[in-house]
Amino acid sequence: MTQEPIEKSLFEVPPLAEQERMVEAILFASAEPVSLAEIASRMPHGCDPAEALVILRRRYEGRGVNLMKVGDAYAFRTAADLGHLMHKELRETRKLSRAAIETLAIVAYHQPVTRAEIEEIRGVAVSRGTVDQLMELDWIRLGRRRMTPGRPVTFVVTDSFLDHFGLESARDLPGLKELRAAGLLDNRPLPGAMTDDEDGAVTGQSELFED
Amino acid sequence: MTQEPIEKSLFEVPPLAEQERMVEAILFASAEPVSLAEIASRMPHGCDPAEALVILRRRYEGRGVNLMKVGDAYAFRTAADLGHLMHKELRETRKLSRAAIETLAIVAYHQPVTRAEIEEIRGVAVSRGTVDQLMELDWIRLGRRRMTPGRPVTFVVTDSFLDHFGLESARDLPGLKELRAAGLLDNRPLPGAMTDDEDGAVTGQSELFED
Amino acid sequence: MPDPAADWVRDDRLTAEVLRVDVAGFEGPLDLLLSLSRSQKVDLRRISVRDLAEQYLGFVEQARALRIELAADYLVMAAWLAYLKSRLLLPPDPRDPGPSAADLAAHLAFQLERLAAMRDAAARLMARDRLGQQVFARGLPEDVTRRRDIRYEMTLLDLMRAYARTRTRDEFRPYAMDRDHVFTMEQALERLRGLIGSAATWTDLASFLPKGWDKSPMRRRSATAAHFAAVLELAKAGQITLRQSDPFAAIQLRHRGDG
Repeated sequence: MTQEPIEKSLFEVPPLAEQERMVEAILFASAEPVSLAEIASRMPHGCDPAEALVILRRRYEGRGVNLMKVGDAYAFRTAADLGHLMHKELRETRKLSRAAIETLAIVAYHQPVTRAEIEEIRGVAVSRGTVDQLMELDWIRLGRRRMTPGRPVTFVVTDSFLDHFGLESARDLPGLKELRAAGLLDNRPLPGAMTDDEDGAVTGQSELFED
Repeated sequence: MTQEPIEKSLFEVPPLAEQERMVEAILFASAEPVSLAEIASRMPHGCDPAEALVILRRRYEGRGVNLMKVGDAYAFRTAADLGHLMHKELRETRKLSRAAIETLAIVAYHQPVTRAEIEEIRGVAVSRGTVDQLMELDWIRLGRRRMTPGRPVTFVVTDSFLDHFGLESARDLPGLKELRAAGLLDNRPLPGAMTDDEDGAVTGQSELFED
Repeated sequence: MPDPAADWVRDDRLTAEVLRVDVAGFEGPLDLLLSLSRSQKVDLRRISVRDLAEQYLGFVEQARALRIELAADYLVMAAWLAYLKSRLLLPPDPRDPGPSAADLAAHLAFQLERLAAMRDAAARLMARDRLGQQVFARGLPEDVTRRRDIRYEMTLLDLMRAYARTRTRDEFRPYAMDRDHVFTMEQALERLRGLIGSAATWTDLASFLPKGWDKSPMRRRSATAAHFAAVLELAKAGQITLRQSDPFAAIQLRHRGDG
């Protein structure tokens, strides 16, 4: 094995190839995505992991293991087409209810979204267990409160959700653009009706402007 | 990401490059080193993982992770020269527990002192953890055994203790009277019963030091 | 021989069973509407809300005929659709300030389309290559050893204070009543009963304090308090009279005798 001696000097920044090796080692060692900041903090001063990551990602393209971006973090993951070899590693997951799957999709596509909005889209009340289950899976979390009457809490998806579904960011959700273009992600209130205070507030406002 | 279409035929053996990808993914995802037989059993029929392993091993030579042989099995491991990246230094300042501070103080003032004596002065049992912690911090160490029945071990403070507190010797520690005179004792004096005990302590201490 | 009536009843029950299962399978009226709309086999944007309302009301009617209890929200939806249907049948009234029936119908179509889109999105999401299913993380992560460099903050002053604390702790003893220095009211009463006979004229209470209880302040206080309480008792019993010329002046007492 060839191993070049590494310059440990505080003043000399390791060459890019060496930085790439470092990033590779750090990411390989972790099962969880590692943030860019975390990578940088573990490398010698003056390193630029962002550049090393670009090279590294390219190096692993088409390999059995790929470098994935998850939010602001990076992780090595096995190539999806080789999943069939991994039956030993297969993790049994609890089957999600239809309500949970739909609620998850609504949070992902409409985030930040309030419980009332989820209920309006699905046309039924969201049971407490559904939200709890998704939070337990660490797929959704609380976002910022909506600045509308009642200041309702909102839900957003987590980085762990992105990691699980192999998404770089929520912008990469399948069909997101088309849905947005079709206006299906709009919060369109029921004409005239005050179904809930949020929509009411919006309607009330436009009415005021029209008067 | 480029992904060549994979021949899934039962009768056709995947090309070597594909076999290499497979071995790579299997080794990456496995929770323990995988034997050659195990790798072979998980790959399509007709594959030759031994050859794929050789190529894979060469591919990872000099990289941030290396393919290692562990007994009869194979696993990826961080390159030896990058082991330092797997450490994360966290500097933390903490406060010692009250029990630890008091025990340390008693050792400093009464050294060499036995555990029984410390307990007598503190009026409570000294936990093993407290003594261990102080020894780990290299602030106290074992002194000579006391030449009394049971030959109990004694504790003394270390040079590192003196160093930390900027003392030349433990004898430089001020006595109770001096502490009070310097206004360092903030305990409220009790009416009546405050006069006799103090000097006794100081005397006792110097006696012990002369041991 | 099979009884045709019984057969009919069984059929009826079977139908009811099927319907109940179906209702249970729907996640609310919107879900049911979405299912019904599929039978129109058109783009949801071109759906006939009037026909859909008809279908929904027919479904509810059937459930009612079979005495299936529908959840309240299904009935609310039925009422709303009945209203919408009747509005759709009438020509629009330009004087009506509310939203037009067409707007309401369009909104319902939008809701159905949005729900269908979310269903589809959910299915696509779940069909992705998922971690732990098709894609795998490093199985043998090498733990980052977090070397904690813990510095204990502690000064010489802390050390000295701690020592002082241990050495002065025994000076604080638990509170216990010191009986040696306490004169009880009962004792004082006992004593005074034998003495008041001599107080034919006004006499200071202080002069009644027992010997040996007037030197130490602690004993004096206890005895004074006990005797004061005792003379109050005696005054109450009518055996003596008390007087005090000014606040904080000496308390004087005199035996009352019999008249």
